[in-house]
Amino acid sequence: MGEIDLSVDLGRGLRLRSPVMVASGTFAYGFDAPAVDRTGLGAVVTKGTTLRPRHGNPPVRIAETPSGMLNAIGLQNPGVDHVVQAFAPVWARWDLPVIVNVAGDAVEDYVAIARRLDGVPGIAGLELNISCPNVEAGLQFGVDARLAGRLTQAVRQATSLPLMVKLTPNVTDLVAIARAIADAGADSLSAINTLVGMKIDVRHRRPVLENQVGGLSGPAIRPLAVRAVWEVASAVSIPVVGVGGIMTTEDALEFLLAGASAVQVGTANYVRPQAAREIRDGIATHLTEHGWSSLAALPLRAPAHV
Amino acid sequence: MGEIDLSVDLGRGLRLRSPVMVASGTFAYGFDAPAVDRTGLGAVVTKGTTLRPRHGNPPVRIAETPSGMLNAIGLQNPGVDHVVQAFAPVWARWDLPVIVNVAGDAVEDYVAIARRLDGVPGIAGLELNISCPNVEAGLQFGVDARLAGRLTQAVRQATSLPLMVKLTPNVTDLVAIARAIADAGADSLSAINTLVGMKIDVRHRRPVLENQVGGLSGPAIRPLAVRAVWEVASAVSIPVVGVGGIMTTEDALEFLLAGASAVQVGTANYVRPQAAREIRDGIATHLTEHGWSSLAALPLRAPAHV
Amino acid sequence: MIATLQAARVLERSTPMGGGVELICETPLAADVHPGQFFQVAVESPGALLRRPYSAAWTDPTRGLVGFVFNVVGAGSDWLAARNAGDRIDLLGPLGRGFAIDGGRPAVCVAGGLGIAVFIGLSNALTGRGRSTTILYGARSADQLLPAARFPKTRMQLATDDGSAGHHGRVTALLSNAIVGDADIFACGPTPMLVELVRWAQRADVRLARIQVAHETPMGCGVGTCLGCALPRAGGGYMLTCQDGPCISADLVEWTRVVDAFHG
Amino acid sequence: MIATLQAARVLERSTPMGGGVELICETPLAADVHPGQFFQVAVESPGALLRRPYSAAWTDPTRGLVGFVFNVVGAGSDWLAARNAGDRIDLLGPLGRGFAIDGGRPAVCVAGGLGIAVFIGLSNALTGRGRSTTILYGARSADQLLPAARFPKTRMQLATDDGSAGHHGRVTALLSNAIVGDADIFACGPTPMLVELVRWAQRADVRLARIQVAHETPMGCGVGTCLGCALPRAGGGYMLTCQDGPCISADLVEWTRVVDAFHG
Ligand SMILES: Cc1cc2nc3c(=O)[nH]c(=O)nc-3n(C[C@H](O)[C@H](O)[C@H](O)COP(=O)(O)OP(=O)(O)OC[C@H]3O[C@@H](n4cnc5c(N)ncnc54)[C@H](O)[C@@H]3O)c2cc1C
Ligand SMILES: Cc1cc2nc3c(=O)[nH]c(=O)nc-3n(C[C@H](O)[C@H](O)[C@H](O)COP(=O)(O)OP(=O)(O)OC[C@H]3O[C@@H](n4cnc5c(N)ncnc54)[C@H](O)[C@@H]3O)c2cc1C
Ligand SMILES: Cc1cc2nc3c(=O)[nH]c(=O)nc-3n(C[C@H](O)[C@H](O)[C@H](O)COP(=O)(O)O)c2cc1C
Ligand SMILES: Cc1cc2nc3c(=O)[nH]c(=O)nc-3n(C[C@H](O)[C@H](O)[C@H](O)COP(=O)(O)O)c2cc1C
Ligand code: FES
Ligand code: FES
Repeated sequence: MGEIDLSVDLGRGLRLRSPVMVASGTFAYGFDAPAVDRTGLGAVVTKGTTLRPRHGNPPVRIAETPSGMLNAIGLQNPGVDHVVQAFAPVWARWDLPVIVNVAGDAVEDYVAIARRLDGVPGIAGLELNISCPNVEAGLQFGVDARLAGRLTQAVRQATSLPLMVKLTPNVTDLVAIARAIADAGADSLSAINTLVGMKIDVRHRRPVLENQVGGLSGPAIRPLAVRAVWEVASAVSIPVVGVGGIMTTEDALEFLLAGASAVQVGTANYVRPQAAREIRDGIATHLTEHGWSSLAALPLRAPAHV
Repeated sequence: MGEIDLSVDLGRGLRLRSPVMVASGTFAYGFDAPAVDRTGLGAVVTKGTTLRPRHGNPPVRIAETPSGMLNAIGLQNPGVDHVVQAFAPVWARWDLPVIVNVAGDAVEDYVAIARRLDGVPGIAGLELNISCPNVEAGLQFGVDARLAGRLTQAVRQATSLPLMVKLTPNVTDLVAIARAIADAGADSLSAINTLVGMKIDVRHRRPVLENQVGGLSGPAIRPLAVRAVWEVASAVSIPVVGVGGIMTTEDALEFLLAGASAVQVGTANYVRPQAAREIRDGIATHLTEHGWSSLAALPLRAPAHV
Repeated sequence: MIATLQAARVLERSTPMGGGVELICETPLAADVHPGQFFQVAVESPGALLRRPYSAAWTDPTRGLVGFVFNVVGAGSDWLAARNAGDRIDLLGPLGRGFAIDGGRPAVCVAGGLGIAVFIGLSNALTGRGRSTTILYGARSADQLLPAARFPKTRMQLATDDGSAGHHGRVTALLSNAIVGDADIFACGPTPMLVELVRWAQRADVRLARIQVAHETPMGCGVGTCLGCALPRAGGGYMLTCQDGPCISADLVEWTRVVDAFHG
Repeated sequence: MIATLQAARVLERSTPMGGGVELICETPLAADVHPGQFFQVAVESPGALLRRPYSAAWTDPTRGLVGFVFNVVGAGSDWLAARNAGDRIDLLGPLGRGFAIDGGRPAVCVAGGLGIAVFIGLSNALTGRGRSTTILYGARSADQLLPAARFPKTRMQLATDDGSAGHHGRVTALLSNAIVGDADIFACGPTPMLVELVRWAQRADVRLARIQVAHETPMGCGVGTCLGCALPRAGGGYMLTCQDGPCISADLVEWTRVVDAFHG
């Protein structure tokens, strides 16, 4: 049989060689990657980036929970100017798309960042983090269909870059929000961000995280993420990127079967730095074993966007 | 030091000897309990009971996920008449409160069940399951503050039994819903029910559950449940019962520290049939070791209802 | 139910056939087991939360032994297969209903794959009662067959998918020749095998009430509290595999609604 | 960073002191380790998802050995403590910055509890460079002390919480007498001990730039990608323990904002 085609089209010219990206916040800005072969990745999604630099939350910032972890990093990042000046020129020399994850407290923040990143060589696309549960205001866009749509539209007008919007699962009606974002002109959706959780240190009688609550990621949330993708992918006509608890090839395939066009690997990077590459190879093997030549054979239901 | 007082007052005369109950759907109607010493329990909460008998969903009904399990039982139960006629008379002879978990598709269902159970010897209280994610209509009350309040009020008027209302975490604003339910006259709240999740059998290319989606329980959801209790307990002035992923004494203490007045043990019963009793004993030991004589010493924040 | 919770000590671990592991455990619970009953075995693997159901393949009540025979298909069985002599495992049981073994008619046992496990004990009980016993036994290949020596006093007919032993094909192809007269039929194996057996019986005009099947499905609790192990009941609704089964008369089941819970 | 991912073979497991386990591992990574650096060790316990950070207590680059010394505090260390000779463990490293060990001034090492681990390698490196080396070492009780024989050519002063060896009290009580002149100070132990050391230095007018501490905090990645291991930076913001540390000059840290990440 012929070559396996693992490429994925996420719209507006964002074409990935592999369906396996590394998720925002789990690969920094792509530079600190010991033991990783970056060339195996579909894309790097960067840490959430804000208009001005942010120090982030005081420690303790992370805690382990059953099959998961909580984080309350608080969007520590060097700000968009540093990204443009120091990082983008390096990315421009990589043979790998870099998608900048964008966060803000107000529509104007997002718009300003999108403008600043528009047309900058080395930046392949934006992922809007409208769901970061750690910064008080971060929740507001992601949980309200109208607001999410308005934000998407404003950013859409500010940039010609491919625009992925990341859904938060901390909502009653994910599908309504997904539809509003798709209608407002997003090129793709990613689902899901972390769920808000809490851990208490019984011995010392206090929340483990200084921020009290944090975002839950890891295998624990995978069933919730798969269900989110399953429902969203059949409701919108743009590609959906699955993220949440992917540790192995089989996990990634669950998402692709559920209707995801691609996946992001997050927490797994901490455990196995080569996870994303291994999963990419595993997907290729799976396709070969079934005699399929592309990812199109995978979904259980016909995707809404075909 | 004196005797440890593990008793808990859940309002309207519902006083438990121990703060550890068994959760709905994980102990059937209290009868099938090999290897269990029922006398160690604070209360038995029964399987969700509907007006008419229900067959439940076709198999496969359960699946394991990382540190959790999905279920889509579909409220299989013998109906309220059978409960009153066959079960209640036996419960009346037990030295242990039995709380009937009530489910329905419409306000009238809940009201009719509440009326039917009112004053029946052997029934110590009701827990309203307004959050069962498996029956299509089951979601509607639990995710809308106004509807949840209306339902609570209607049931409140139909019965003089102690009324616990069980929150679903599948919502954007849990606190608003909790407040509405408390304002409508509930005596206590339990949090949380399962989260909607999905698992796909990659090899056989189909959802594992015949119902496609199911409710996620077990340790995986504990951080979400602890956070729910933490937020709700400080917002309402009625007792909150913590449930979600409690396997050990330490897990239960997390909830009591977060502000829960009592806890329910669910999935753990399947793994260690004596879990609830062991946890009760563990809490007693914890209090003794700290020189405390009652549960009142535990919460990290003063409860809203004191 | 007299089921209890007990730590059992592993006395011996062996691999009686290709792809099969046998654990012999010491436990006083052995005395209470009826052939076809099962235990909920606690596993401490990262990948497993719930207990796993395993039939008591055989028991030796006087020495207080229970044998389990199983294959590795996932995290739970992988963990169990790594137990060695001296290790302790935590058993809840015996649970459910075993096979009804009284009566004097000839017995024909139909075993597919690891389903053979339960017939070690059952065939013993049947022949011990003086019942003429035939075992029809199918597996992938000859090396995956549990040796016939484990089934003294029984007649055995084999089938393998690759033809390396006995009939080349499915075990159900042996039914027509082996089942004559009014034999009682006992079956344990993958759900598709059970379904095929039932279809054959319907075609061959063999009353389903003469067939007892051991039904396998994922189990939450094993004790009737989770309602996770539903088995469609003839006439509507569901039975619980862990209480009404796992060994159940085939006429009580609505076979058209039976799904292969393991998607095998 | 030259850190890589490698399966290391456990050569030996021992318990060099009460409550302490030592694993000696064979790995070519040994040659790249600087004293004070750490590895992210993968654990396969049901209770652990993330890797766990462990300092290389010592290395033998010629034989390709790395020693880890640790105690059991939770699921990860429990799993690690159950490894035996012949088992494989998966190491990512060496990671972070070790101690700056050049210079000729006398060295005083301050160790609390398992913090002693890192001084096996460090004291060797210091004395190997001809530096006069004193170790102040505190533990709960005499039986929990790593034997002094592990620290040849060093002077050792002990303190125990119960007075069963050396000074009865905290190791920080030994500071005033032991640190004279312009010694370089190296510290590893619980965060409260580090904080006490810094307070003492401020009182005693010892420049913080003369103190290097090994900072411990829960780690997500160990490689700078999760930003989970924040350490307050003097002047504002945060450093990353896994990149800017774990061994770090005390004057770079804003100690008033340092929390005991383990709530010890
Ligand atoms: C009453 C009863 C008695 C049983 N007795 C035995 C026995 O004596 N010996 C024995 O080997 N097994 C027996 N089983 C099956 C056994 O319980 C499962 O194989 C076991 O639970 C698998 O656990 P796991 O964690 O290893 O695999 P999981 O991780 O739970 O499953 C791994 C994969 O294997 C598949 N799978 C699991 N079980 C089966 C199965 N039975 N058939 C086909 N595919 C399966 C799953 O769908 C999944 O794809 C019995 C089951 C029941 C209900
Ligand atoms: C750079 C670095 C190097 C380290 N080197 C060593 C070493 O050489 N030897 C060694 O024994 N440990 C060392 N540690 C600490 C070690 O990483 C932790 O003890 C380990 O991660 C605990 O994992 P666990 O799963 O066993 O416990 P967890 O389940 O993660 O924690 C169990 C309990 O122990 C507490 N705890 C965990 N770690 C510590 C700690 N360090 N101090 C106090 N309480 C703690 C937790 O708060 C929790 O209450 C080092 C840590 C860092 C950051
Ligand atoms: C430490 C950490 C930091 C994260 N930071 C961000 C972020 O800045 N922006 C964002 O959109 N998502 C962030 N995420 C969420 C992940 O991108 C991902 O959506 C989530 O972790 C679920 O995937 P996983 O289970 O594979 O980790 C972060 C996750 C972790 C664990
Ligand atoms: C198999 C199963 C059936 C359940 N049935 C019900 C039910 O009928 N009514 C209800 O309110 N909750 C039901 N629940 C939810 C539990 O009562 C509990 O809220 C949930 O499982 C979280 O707790 P746990 O993690 O301790 O199991 C069920 C849970 C399981 C696992
Ligand atoms: S396995 Fe739980 S009811 Fe049968
Ligand atoms: S541990 Fe992840 S950045 Fe330091």
